[in-house]
Amino acid sequence: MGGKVTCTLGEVKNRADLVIYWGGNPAECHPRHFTKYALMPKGKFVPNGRKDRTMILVDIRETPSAKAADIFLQIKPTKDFEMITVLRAIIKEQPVDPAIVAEIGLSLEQLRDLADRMKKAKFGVMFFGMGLSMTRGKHMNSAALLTLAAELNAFTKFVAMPMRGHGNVTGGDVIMRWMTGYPFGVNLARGYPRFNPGEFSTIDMLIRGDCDAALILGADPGATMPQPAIDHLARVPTITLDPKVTHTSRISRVHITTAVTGISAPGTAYRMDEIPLPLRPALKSPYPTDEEVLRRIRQKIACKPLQLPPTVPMMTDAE
Amino acid sequence: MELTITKNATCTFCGCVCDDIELHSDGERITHTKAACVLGASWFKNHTAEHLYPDALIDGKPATVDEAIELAADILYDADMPLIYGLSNITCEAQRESVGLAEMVGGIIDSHTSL
Amino acid sequence: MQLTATTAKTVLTLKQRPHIPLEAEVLTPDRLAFKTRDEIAALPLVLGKRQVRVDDYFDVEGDGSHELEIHGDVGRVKWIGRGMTRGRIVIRGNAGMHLGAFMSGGAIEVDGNASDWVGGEMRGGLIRVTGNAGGQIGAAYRGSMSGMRDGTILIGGTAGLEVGMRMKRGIIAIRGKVKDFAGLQMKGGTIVLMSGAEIRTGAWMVRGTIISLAPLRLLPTFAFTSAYDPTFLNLYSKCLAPYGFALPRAGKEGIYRRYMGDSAVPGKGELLVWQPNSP
Amino acid sequence: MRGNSILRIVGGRVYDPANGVDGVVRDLCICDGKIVADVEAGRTIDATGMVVFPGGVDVHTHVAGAALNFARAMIPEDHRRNLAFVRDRIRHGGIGGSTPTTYITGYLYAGQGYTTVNEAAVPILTARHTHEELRDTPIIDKSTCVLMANNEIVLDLLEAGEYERAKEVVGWSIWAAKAYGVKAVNPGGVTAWKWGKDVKGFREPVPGYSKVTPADIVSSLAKIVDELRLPHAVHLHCNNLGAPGNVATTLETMKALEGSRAHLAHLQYHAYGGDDWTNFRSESVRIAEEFNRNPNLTTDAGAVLFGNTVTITADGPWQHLLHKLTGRKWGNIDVENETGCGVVPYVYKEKNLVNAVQWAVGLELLLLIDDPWRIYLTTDHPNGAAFWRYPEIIRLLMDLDFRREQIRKLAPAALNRIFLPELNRCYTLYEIAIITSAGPARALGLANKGNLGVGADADVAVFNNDKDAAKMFSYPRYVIKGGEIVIEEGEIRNTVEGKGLLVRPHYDPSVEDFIRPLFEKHYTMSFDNYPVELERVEHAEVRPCN
Repeated sequence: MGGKVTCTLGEVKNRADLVIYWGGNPAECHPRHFTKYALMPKGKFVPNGRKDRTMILVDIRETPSAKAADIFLQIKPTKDFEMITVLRAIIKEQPVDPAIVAEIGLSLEQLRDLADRMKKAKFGVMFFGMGLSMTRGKHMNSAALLTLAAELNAFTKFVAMPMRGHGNVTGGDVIMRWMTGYPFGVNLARGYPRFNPGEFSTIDMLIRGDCDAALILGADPGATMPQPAIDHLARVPTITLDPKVTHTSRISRVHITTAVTGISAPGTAYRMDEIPLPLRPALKSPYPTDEEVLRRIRQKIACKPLQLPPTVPMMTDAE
Repeated sequence: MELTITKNATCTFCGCVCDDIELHSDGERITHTKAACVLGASWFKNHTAEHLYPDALIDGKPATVDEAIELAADILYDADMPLIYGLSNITCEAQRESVGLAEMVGGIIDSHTSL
Repeated sequence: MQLTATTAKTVLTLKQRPHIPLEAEVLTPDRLAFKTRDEIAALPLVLGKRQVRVDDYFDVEGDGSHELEIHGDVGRVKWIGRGMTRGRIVIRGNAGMHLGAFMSGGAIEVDGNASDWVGGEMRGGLIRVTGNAGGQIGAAYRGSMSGMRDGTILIGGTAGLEVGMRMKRGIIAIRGKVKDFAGLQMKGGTIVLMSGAEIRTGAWMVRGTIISLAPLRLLPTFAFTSAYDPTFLNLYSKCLAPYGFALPRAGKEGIYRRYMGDSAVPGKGELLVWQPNSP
Repeated sequence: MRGNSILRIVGGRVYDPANGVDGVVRDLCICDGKIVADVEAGRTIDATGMVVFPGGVDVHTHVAGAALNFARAMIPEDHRRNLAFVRDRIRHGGIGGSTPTTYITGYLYAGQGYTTVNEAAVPILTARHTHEELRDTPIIDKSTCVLMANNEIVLDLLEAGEYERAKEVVGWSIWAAKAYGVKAVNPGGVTAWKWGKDVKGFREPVPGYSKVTPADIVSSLAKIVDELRLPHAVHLHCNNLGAPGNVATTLETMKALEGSRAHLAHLQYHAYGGDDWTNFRSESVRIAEEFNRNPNLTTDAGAVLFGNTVTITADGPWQHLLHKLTGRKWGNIDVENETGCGVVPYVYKEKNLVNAVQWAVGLELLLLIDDPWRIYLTTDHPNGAAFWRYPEIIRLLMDLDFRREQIRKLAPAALNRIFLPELNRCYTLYEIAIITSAGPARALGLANKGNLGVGADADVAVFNNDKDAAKMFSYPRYVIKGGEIVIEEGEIRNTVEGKGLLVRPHYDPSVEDFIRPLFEKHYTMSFDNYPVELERVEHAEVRPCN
């Protein structure tokens, strides 16, 4: 897959004169994204803040975020990939079929205007949310947007960034990368890391019944995943670590209550732009931290006979 | 209870991870937040230092943390293909332990990113 | 003692369906050909974090040969035929993920369904599946520059997402309908869709040909160029006919409409969509 | 941390250039992690017939931090192509290849006798991340250089002619990042890249500024580093990296330094002639001649080896160009107010003219620069090749027949663009010990490294004396780190933890009152969360500035 052209949020604050939100509703889901980072603040090169920026929202429905937009482009559901692909063609002055473009829910003129604004921006940024990355096309929708952003650099400065949802999900990516070389879905069964989304990603694994035990922490799949996945979690021995007794706890063999990240557990968390920040807990928890529980589980296992990985030859693409 | 003020606290509710929050606490709960958004403020106020939940549960019944850790270790050790999943609302330090644990028990480790 | 591969078959019969996926990259004619029955029985498979033996999961009949027959539902057995260069594997039952990945020669036949990544990054040879297959057929693994570089994959039923992703050469023919992104970022080779596809067919393709006998929902970045009778289809017809994939010739019955794209890249791939003459 | 084992290595041929010892058979004694004059009892290692080197020191590498970690996620195909590392009783599992995972980085460095490395590019903003990764990089000691040549607070001060205050800011920043030295990457060019541009001329104002030029940034930072008395000179990645004809910029840069100390990083990438890719050629002779005349300078080769790798640099504009040239995937992160980074996978091919010239230039510089104490072995890992391929370069330097054989594999058209076929110099083991250990240790100002004298750190590598230098340096018989045997018979025996080396330069603490309001205006995190706490650096050793 392609790369990713991105930046830290301060670059957006200081420079961005075109801010595009795609498939996300920051007004409700990331309330300070507008005010602290991307839209309202006065920046070094956008001294008038909001006045110096154009904000465009692309979504399938009018959310409260639309009020903050200069231009709201409402598109038909599941047409994001088509729209981005058309924009890629337009910026290169390549032909597109207007009749099929119409299915996106926008006119060719609207798309041309958008492409034009993108090319004319001094510093453009696209933030994309789950409305893009979790709808039909999934990772290809994200890849499309990242590719468009990269290609716009032939004309001006342009970056893209996912609006990561849950707290420290970014930290998980970062740490798995340095420890295993891959950002998520890493199989360590053979003693070295292997990666193949779809094969080793949780929902697929659970639906196929590919694991025979589970440890869940910092998530509540019992409340959010499709039923067949939950059924498998209930079927196998599951361990849950959470500050509360969750839906997942209730289908688990073991639940351990832990201190709350950043409130009563110290440590580090990564912001969506991969900047690490220290946590400053204000309370003392009566419960141990996740870190401590995990360490103690490891200590317990370390007392058992060592399990070494299979000795079969490694699979490499080079063979 | 004495009021303590924590400055430059970091909110991990959403991916913005704002680190300019001021928290006032009475030792048991956070009574006041400054700079936090609505979501952040309710996140901070929703969690207290009270002992509201059992330390641990085994098969739905209260257990000690020691017992729970022991059983958790057995389960992961005995499994042929354990899965470790989540990693969103935990610290980097805990994430690092999770990867170490996954390696030790020969499992798969995954986060919300795969969704 | 010098062993020679016998002409007889090696037959593996699944004893029990594994409770989690079993990795069996050792099951190729190349690896089995010169082994005795007992040696084959002792070969390692990987079950999660455990190493097991072939005979923990299979009854083994016959010494090693270039002909491997597997009986039973091996839908959870991955990597069968990985990197094989010669010989034949016949699976009487469903096959698991990565069937024939990286293979460069020989043939695999599945009398049943197959899973994802059939012929992933294959270099040559033939894979034939009578039933349905999963996604990423003949595709590139994550990050790789190209998918299958040669060979033939024939699927009797339907197939999933990203068929032929980044393929460079070779043929994939699928009788049933396929899901989204067939021919994604295709660089060459041919995909034949006997029953068409869902959406985004040929997305971001650079070169190569996708032939569909059913109407396609096109991306706006494909442009109609001509309606014609592509003579090179004869060649494919000849090659595919023995397997029951007959391509109609333009003429009385209809014609092929040719589209070029994907202009987003911009690419010069072609989509040939069969348009029957209205009666 | 400190080794408590007592060791005597007997009968080895010792190469210890820091003390002028050139292949003398002598015993080496180790106690409490240090080289000592003599020991009683303890373990004896028989090194008869073997070669004893001070542990290797890498003056310039990219092994940890946001940019490298970004690259890791971008190249799963590279991970799969190379052999991974399987967990065993002692070792963690992980990925090898162009961007090894952290544990493996430590094992691989130690596995070729290296015990100290300098991570050459750290933004302050993500220094916390870099130190976390380095903590997970076992065995070796680690220092870091903090990126300053595109830091907008510093550039704005230089523009305003406030040199003294810029110096205070640099001093403060080094301590905030818990760094050891100062790195300058494409001075002014990365800032320009924030608008999609690059700097134009070395003596023309940086886009967005009216006065300050790359030359000003270079000379100011060199002077600042000298005045802060940092143990390591300014670590300089010159402007115009990789570009045809960049020899002019590099020569101008040497001039602009006006006698200040400087370390010119990966000089190979800055020694090209020609006007474009069609007449691209080596200018190593001109570069080496000028370099030889400037005793204030040190450098490292940044050599290239053929094969797959991934390029990672803070030089954003260059990476965009490389992406356009190769059509390979491209990653980029701009770091607010400080720097940027670009990532592009790359394959160096023997039959590619440009690549052939690059391959030759790295070796030419190593052979043409006459003082081995001033040029060090690097590949600008992973840019020129992965660091674990250093032994291949050593062989090319020591073995003339082998080198000629390799030259024959180049595209013939490359031969009249390079000087390598005419160079007959071969490195001695003594010189190899200088360019891999004693020299870089001296350049870094680490008197206790690259040194087998009494009182030095007991970081030692023992090699078989093999005719094939590549084999010899790939499989040390023993590696001792801080007095502990970490490699024995080529196998990892012990994964000790390494130290974090840093400095606390003198600066006026009140500079914080100047930085804070600017920071609050231009950054997006809290100022109080910005500096890395000292406890975050594992086994921190604060080295003196004098």
